[in-house]
Amino acid sequence: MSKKPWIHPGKMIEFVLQSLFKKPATVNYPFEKMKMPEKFRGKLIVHPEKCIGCLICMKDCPAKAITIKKIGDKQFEAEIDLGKCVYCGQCVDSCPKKAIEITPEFELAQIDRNKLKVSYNAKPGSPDSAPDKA
Amino acid sequence: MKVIDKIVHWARLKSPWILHFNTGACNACDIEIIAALTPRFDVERFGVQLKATPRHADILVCSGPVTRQIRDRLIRIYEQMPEPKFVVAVGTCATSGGVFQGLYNVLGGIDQAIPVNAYIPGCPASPMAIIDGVVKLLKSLEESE
Amino acid sequence: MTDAETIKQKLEAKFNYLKGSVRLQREKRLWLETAYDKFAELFDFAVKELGFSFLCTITGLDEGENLGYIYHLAQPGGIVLNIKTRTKKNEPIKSITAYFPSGNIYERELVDLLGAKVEGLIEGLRYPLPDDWPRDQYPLRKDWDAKVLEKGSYGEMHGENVQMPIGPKQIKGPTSFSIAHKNDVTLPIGPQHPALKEPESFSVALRGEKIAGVELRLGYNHRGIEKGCEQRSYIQDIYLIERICGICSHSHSTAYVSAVEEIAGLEIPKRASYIRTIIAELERIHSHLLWLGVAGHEIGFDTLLMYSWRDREAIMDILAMLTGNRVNYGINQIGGVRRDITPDQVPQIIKVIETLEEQTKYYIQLALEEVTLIQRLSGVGVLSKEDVLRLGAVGPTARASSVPRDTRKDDPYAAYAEMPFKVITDDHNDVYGRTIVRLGELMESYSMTKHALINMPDGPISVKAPRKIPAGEAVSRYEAPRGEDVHYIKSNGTENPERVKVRAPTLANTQAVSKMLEDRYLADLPIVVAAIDPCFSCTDRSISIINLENEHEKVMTWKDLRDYSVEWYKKQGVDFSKMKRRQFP
Amino acid sequence: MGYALFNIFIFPGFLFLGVISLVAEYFDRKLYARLQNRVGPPWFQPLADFIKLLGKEDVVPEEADKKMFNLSPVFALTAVMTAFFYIPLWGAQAIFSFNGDLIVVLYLLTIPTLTFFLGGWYSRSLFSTIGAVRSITQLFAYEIPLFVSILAPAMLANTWSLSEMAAYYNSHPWFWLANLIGFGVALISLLGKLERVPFDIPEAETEIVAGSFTEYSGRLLAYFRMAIDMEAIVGASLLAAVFLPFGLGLSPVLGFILYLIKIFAIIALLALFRTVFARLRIDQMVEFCWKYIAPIAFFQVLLDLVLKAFVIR
Repeated sequence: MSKKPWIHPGKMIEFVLQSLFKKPATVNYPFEKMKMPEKFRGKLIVHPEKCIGCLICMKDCPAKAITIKKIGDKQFEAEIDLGKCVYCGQCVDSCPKKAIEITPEFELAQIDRNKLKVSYNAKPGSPDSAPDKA
Repeated sequence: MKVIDKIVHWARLKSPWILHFNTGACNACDIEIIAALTPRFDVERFGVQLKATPRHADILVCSGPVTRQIRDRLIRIYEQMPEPKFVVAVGTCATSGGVFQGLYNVLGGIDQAIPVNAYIPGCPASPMAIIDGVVKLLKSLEESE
Repeated sequence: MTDAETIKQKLEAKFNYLKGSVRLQREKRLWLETAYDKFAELFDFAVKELGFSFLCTITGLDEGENLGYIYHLAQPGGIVLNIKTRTKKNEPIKSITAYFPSGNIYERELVDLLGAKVEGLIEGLRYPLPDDWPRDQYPLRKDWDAKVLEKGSYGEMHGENVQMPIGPKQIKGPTSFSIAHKNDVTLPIGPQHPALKEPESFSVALRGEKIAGVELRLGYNHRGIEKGCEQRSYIQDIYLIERICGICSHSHSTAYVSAVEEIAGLEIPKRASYIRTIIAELERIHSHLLWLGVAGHEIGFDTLLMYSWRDREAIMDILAMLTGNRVNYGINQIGGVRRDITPDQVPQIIKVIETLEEQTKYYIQLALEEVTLIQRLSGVGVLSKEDVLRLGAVGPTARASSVPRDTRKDDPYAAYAEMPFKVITDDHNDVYGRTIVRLGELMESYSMTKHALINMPDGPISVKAPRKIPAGEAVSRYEAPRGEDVHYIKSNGTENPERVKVRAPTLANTQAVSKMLEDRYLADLPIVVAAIDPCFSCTDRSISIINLENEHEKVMTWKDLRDYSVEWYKKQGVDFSKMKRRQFP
Repeated sequence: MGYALFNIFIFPGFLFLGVISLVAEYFDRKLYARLQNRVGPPWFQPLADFIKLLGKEDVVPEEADKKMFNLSPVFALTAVMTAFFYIPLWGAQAIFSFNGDLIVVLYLLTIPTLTFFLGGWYSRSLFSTIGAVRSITQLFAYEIPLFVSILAPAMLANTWSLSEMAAYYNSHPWFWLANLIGFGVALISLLGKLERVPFDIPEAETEIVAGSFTEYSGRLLAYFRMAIDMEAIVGASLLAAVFLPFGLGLSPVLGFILYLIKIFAIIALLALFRTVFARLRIDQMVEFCWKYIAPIAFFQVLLDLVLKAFVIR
């Protein structure tokens, strides 16, 4: 840094003009879908039939986003509030039965608040009921 | 006057100027909001411009769980914005307080202080999620005309 | 015999009541306890003779009927001496601002959060609690609970000098009155201001374009995280501590986790500390590129913001691939890391780093040759070497005034002991120097990350950690992109920590901001504030008042301010007293 | 009579000026975005911004002086529009011309800066007061070099009327090359007048929010923004008329196209400056203008005097 380089104004002119001819670095997002890396932590999916009701996930969740309710013997209903969840994946790690799975889906914006509350319940009898989609 | 209203409505949807306000956030969402302006995402394609004063802005983009000290400034900023104004809560903290729920100095979510039109969860909400949220807000305004 | 032991010898030789009670918990960490009446002499000996020239922070503890204070003093060589002392709850303690001027923030915080009484602390605005917080409520006390606040939405607004009662009840007086001087204009900047990415408010007394005085009021970001940590388990705390600041989230979580591992006596595997170092350096790269863009934006050079943030996106993708999230990585857990770096990811990272290396070389060229950039940056925010030592500035702000203070070299953590890197310093002492230091550090981070990726040992990535951490305490220091970050953790054997104290780098640097702003132009305020790369969500505290004519700053209530300005205008011949004021409904 | 009305209102008058300034703003923002390697706004963006602002509620602060607050944008708009008639766009004849219309145009182009000052001062907010004061300090720095550099070609053509100047340079080809130095000075002063980046100190976004426009919103803000866009077109065509008076004899259609190329080249230059430079401080700007730009302008006058005295008998 000691030698004084020749200081001339507008140093960026060549660099800036080059990018006139290059394709802009913009991704045409909403029109072409953009995918996050496959192990990205996005929306959580709960498989209620694997849940044994040990409530470790409720204890470890830093944002109190997941609540497990008992709706029958050995049947549990999991409710995740996507507005409270911080997508840290701690519940995925501490669940002994691997009942919670994390997907890279990140487009969760909603206009009204309670659409963010997603619940997964295993109706008695049906092995894997489709979670009622938000 | 039907045509005039249609044109003004079209113009309102095509040039949503945003004002960014951080109400006590950890500034991850704020950096993602500004990252949405940079070349890779470039929200100027939708006419979005980051404006400096509430007088020029249409959409107030807030992040953060509204600490007690900033609650009044948030209300004052919201009041200073001229009509047809909307509020977008960016990030889990703005939606519900996120990990900071229950702390003594935090009110937990923007909707505790001002009415909110769109919620974008995510910690932080990535620039793509923010664009998706703004687009959903504009689409819902289009239908509700 | 390491020099920590020689210091221990010297201490025990000088003060015989300390015989055997000086604990060397790990190399470079000395713990000792003393009664408060002997504390002053011990503190003076440590600072003057033993050369502990840097005050990391002061931690306050609520120990039942008396208040405990821990003074963390550090040597340039990296040794930290923690002096513990305690007094009765209402017994005052003496301020140490004589030795360390930057200590007044830490002491004002003790006053506000713990109700300590500190003699010799200059009066000033409240910190870090909001203005309308009831005066006698101390949140960090064990017996305090949040029910008190339910009374009104913010508790009763009493108190003899509740200043500037903000909110609808505020009477709207003339906006351009002046506090400091007759012909000054007091300009409120913030908490909503385009230059500040975060809420903090400066009230700047201006004489024409020159800054006469700056009053910095923070606390907008104060969320009460330390109280929150005491109510959550160690596992939940990782995610709370990680979200103190969005840009340096890995710094806080690594410092917290390594302190807990030190208490629990866990030895984390080599590969885990290598992965932590790699993520730390990747975070430094993205943080410095981000700073370069913000600095460009502050001086109106938006092209630099656009290009540096376009390049930064490549690093964000790498981090999202490695850790699962662009920011707030959540890669740390007590006892190691949660995700491994697979061998096929390594070439991708190295390719991205090489392209970034070319781009950063171009930015260094640009910083040396672009005329308007140099004009706006050089000679601005000057901080001499003595000021850095006196005010305790850290990180690139200190290194740009040729003070080689870098925790990665002095007190290596994770795998930095085996990392070949040199500490970049510069002698410009101003914002231009800080730019050069940050760009230099970028180049160092690139080479360090490549080195770490290539010779990363194999093996497990984490060790099983107990849910209940045994009783103990530890101090951990980390070199965040903005400077040295100190965490103090005290555990009591249960699942929740007893005390978590975080001192963020920007807290140390904010003292220097007021020094740098002396008789600068208003146009320089954004770039000087941006030059310390403030992260006020880390800091959510700190207050500093400079009055160049050191006129004693009086604390005025809103009514006094209004009456003062009415008379002042009357002297100017304009009578405002009959002015109709619109009463809020 | 009808033709003059058509001239005033439709073709080279208000409607044309309005449309061309919106197109120029789009061209400027698109080029600025493309230079920063991003896509930039769609073609209708300036029109959408203008209509949206017209449709928004305009808030007048309680402490502001209502009359001045509302009138300043209108003054700015009218001043810029009237200045457009005296400038010969293509061909050597403007709509109106009389001896001395050059001085009238220069002063009409100064009025917008004064209205920024009045608007900012009377909106009583701190930021706009400081912005207003800054725009006046900046006015003194760039106005003198602009006047002097424009008067030099006028002296060479021995007339105070723009149209006669255009006729003179039309009959003496290659004489305008002597004024290229003046063209550089005028371009830099135009940067100051339009408050573009190296000199956008009065509305420095990161220091004083939006300068004198902080309190403006809705219709009034729309007028101010339109006034600045129009000022860009009028300034560019003034510079084109004074410093690049070649190809005036062509047919109206070709002349019109050449005129468009000239002003869009000037707008492109302004956009390039906006991309490449950082914003200067007010003291650096004033120092730069008086230390470098003013002497060069006076040198240009000297050059023209020498040319007039010795070279052209």
